[in-house]
Amino acid sequence: MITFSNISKIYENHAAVKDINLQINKGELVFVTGASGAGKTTLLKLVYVAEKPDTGSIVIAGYNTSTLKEKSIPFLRRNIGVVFQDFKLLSNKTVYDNIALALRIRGVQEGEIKNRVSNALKLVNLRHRSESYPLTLSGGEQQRVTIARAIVDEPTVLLADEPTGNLDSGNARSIMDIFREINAKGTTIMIATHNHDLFRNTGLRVVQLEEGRLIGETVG
Amino acid sequence: MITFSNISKIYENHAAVKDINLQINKGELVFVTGASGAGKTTLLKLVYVAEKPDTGSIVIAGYNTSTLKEKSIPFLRRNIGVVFQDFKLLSNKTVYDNIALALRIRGVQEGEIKNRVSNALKLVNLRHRSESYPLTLSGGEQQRVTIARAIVDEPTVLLADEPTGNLDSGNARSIMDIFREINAKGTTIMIATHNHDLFRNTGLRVVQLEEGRLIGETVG
Amino acid sequence: MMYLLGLAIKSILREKWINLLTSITIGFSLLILSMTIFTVYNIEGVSDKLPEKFTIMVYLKDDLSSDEIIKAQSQVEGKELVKEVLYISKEKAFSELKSNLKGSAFVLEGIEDNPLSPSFEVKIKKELFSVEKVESLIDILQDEPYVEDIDYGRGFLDFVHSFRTAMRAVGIFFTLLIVFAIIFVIYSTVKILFYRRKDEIETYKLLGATAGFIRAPFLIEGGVIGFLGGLFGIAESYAFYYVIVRLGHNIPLIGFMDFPVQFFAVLPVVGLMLGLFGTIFALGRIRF
Amino acid sequence: MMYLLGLAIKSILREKWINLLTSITIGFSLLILSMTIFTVYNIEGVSDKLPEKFTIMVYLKDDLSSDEIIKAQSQVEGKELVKEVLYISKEKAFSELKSNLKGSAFVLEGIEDNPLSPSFEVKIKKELFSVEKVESLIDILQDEPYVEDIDYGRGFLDFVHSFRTAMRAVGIFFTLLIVFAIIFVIYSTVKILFYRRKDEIETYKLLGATAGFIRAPFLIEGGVIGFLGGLFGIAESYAFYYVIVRLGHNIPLIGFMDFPVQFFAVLPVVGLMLGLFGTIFALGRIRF
Ligand SMILES: Nc1ncnc2c1ncn2[C@@H]1O[C@H](COP(=O)(O)OP(=O)(O)OP(=O)(O)O)[C@@H](O)[C@H]1O
Ligand SMILES: Nc1ncnc2c1ncn2[C@@H]1O[C@H](COP(=O)(O)OP(=O)(O)OP(=O)(O)O)[C@@H](O)[C@H]1O
Ligand SMILES: [Mg+2]
Ligand SMILES: [Mg+2]
Repeated sequence: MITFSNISKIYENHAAVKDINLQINKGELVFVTGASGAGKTTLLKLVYVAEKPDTGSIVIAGYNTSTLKEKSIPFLRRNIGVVFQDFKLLSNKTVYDNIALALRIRGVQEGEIKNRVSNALKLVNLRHRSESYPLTLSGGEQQRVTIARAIVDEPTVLLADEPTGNLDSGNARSIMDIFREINAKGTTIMIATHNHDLFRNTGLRVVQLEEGRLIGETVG
Repeated sequence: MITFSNISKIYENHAAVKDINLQINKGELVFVTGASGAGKTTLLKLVYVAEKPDTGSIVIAGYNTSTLKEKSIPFLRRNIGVVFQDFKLLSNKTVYDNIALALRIRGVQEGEIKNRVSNALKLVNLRHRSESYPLTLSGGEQQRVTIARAIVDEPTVLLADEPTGNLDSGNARSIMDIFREINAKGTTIMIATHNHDLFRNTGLRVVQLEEGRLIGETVG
Repeated sequence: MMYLLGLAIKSILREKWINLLTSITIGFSLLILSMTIFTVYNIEGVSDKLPEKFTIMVYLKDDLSSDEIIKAQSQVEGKELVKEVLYISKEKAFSELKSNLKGSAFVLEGIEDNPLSPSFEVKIKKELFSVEKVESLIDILQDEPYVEDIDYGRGFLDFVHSFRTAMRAVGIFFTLLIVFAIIFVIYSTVKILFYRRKDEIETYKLLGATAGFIRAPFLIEGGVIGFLGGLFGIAESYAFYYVIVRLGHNIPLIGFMDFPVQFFAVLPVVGLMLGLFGTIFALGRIRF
Repeated sequence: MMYLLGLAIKSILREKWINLLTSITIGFSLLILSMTIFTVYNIEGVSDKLPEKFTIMVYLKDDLSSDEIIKAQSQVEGKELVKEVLYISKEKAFSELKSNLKGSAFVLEGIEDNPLSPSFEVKIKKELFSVEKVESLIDILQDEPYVEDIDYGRGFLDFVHSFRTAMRAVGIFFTLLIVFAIIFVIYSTVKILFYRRKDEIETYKLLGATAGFIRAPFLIEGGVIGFLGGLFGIAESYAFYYVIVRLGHNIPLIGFMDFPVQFFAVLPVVGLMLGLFGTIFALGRIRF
């Protein structure tokens, strides 16, 4: 599904990600771990084409992101749900509208949007806050809204960047349950996290980064 | 040092914090824990007067925050260092200027600012990024800048809200070391966190919140 | 589509300060445009009325018979440009001179022999009036055998002509200046709104929005701002007209000025077009 | 302090679009102000020159001796308002009438007995000229025994008077309007900048900044915007003047118009003051 070949990304003569070779198959759930600044976020950004690699190529579902026409980028992104590390919620829209936006952009009808958004909100346990604005939510609540937005369109690929950084262990567990359920339905998932509890004893692939390099792969 | 008496904070007929009675002594280090939305952040906001309580009173170093003159609020805040859960870094200023701002506001001379900022950056291991802008930093790096800003003026009170949410265990441990060191020098510290690893086996006070209420106090 | 419209309206209300500011600026610019049109229009209007007052005095030879005079009159009347020809006999000219001298008319009392010439007072057709045509007519008349002399306001005619030309040039200059100013103002406003929502737009892109989806609300907003600017322009123009006509009521020249309402009715449409134009410029190409 | 100045300068550069827009708007407003001052100034100038052309004709009784005439002349010359008195004898008046009649002067040929009156041509002191004073002078002269009749341009005088008053009123009206417009424009600009930096300011407050620390950069910014607006205003005013004088070179009335440079030199200062004023309004009270 996603193939990284010889990927490097260099910022101001400092490599955020270097010589990465990685193959993620359709329907897999893979963890990416590493210390602060190891390159986890950068690796995910390369997948949803927020950055382009300086060397190497990434192929997603047959499309090479480096040679993709600019006009096609929106359509590639519509197949990828992203839980951003910094949430990227729009503070002038309610929780409902923030999540609905992902569907409106895709041209989904309002009637259907209503159903899907309320389902997503139920999953993350925030149905009662649908009319609140992001800045009136607690950190963990905001994070869960971001997660709801990422999964609301049942994407082919889900990228989750530190999705439980602001969540207590109870909430973290229920989010992981949601991810595994979506994964079971066929969505390919990459989760970047420093929280070892998330993958401990899951039997899933864990990719380790250190200063931008892939230094090993274990099973959680 | 900080006394909460019968504190409640109600948002839109929903209590974020309710009937809290809590006494924190000078030089103590206290953890506040609880699930997402339990009221940890709200409790800290009441201390640095970003919110005012609906009932009860908070007395800090002899000053009651409810009766404090508006003009005095900045001067109270200058004694309190805060690690904000959402960082609150200014994206148009470099890391250096973000940290220096805390000192410039206090009227510290530029020469002294230079020394103090570079010491703070050294503590959080980010001296090499001092000229970078926040948006070019990884999540964990941003969090460490926020911590550096909070401690740069050696405040009387330090409030840290989920200070390790974006940090791997190694970095988290070194931040905790810094906090304990500052604490040893006399700073009173409150840390809000859902990360039990932070206080496990520390022998420090841990206050537990649930839906805004104080439901117990243990020793970590 | 409904959603994008809603977005635009919300955005206009949210950014009401800057939008108000921009609309008022545009309104101001359009006011200057109005003032320019107003001035040029009135000058054209005044100089269009000139032909009614403009007459050519054709002094005839003293020794013409009445037959010759009648023939000459119908010949002059036959010219394309001529509206009417009034024959003034020697006697009539003398009595007119008397009445012009008014209080000093007694100076003429001793005179028996009328020393004046008969003449034609020639009026020009208003709709055909032009300085060039009038001058060529005079050249032709000059050569007629029955003509002694021709008198007309040559300097005046030249003045009107050059004044009109100058005012037209100033008018075009100001109009162009203002059109550019408005486009620039809308351009920079949209640019500001765009920069201001940079983060928001970034998020839109990352969620898979196409360029059209991002552009639409801005285009609507730019159009609405321009349109509102046009409405402001009308309001300000009316206010200006009101002040001028009210305060200038008893001042000659200003009293009979005219207000070309039909020009100003198109200001909102002009604003709308310029708004869209400026927005397209400001948005430029959207990169992903 | 140096730091706050630096902040303000950075902010001005960062928000260059909106600042440019605002400065240009202010410049535009000041241009209208200039045009108003320009017009009023020139009308005052033209009407100040009127007294030089303004004369009162005092017709004397026909039967005065030369002694009486000399006495009368020195009496009129003694009036405060009078600059000079020119005696025009019957004979001189007659020859002037002749030359005025020009081609038709032969009508006077038979007249032996000069029917005209002698008169004084009274010129008024320019610096004391006012419609009211002139009228009271005429009232006094009317009652003198040697005066037959007095002739002066009453209607003209009234017209000039009311026109001047009207233009002054329009001038004051426009000036006030523009002052308010500029304050409003700066108010809304600073409001925009303020809203735009809301989060930033929130952070400042949480870090312990005082109201003064937060306000200072905005005040500097507002002042600079106003000042720049003033510079734009000067530039635009000169451009306007240039266009008017250039294109209006061969148009009478416009050719001799004057440009009060000293007025326009203060525009930047005016802009600065209005900028600070608008900013203070916009910032209002800062709450913690
Ligand atoms: N836009 C950028 N410009 C310059 N440097 C950047 C940029 N983005 C990231 N970096 C740097 O690249 C390195 C990797 O960043 P990245 O965000 O991928 O780390 P991470 O593994 O996600 O860390 P964290 O766990 O702290 O979020 C960091 O040192 C970071 O400072
Ligand atoms: N400004 C506000 N307006 C309305 N509700 C608010 C506001 N701020 C907080 N709340 C609500 O109050 C409750 C407590 O919020 P708080 O931020 O204190 O939680 P928290 O313990 O910090 O949670 P987290 O671990 O997720 O950060 C939450 O339900 C939140 O939605
Ligand atoms: Mg990251
Ligand atoms: Mg919180």
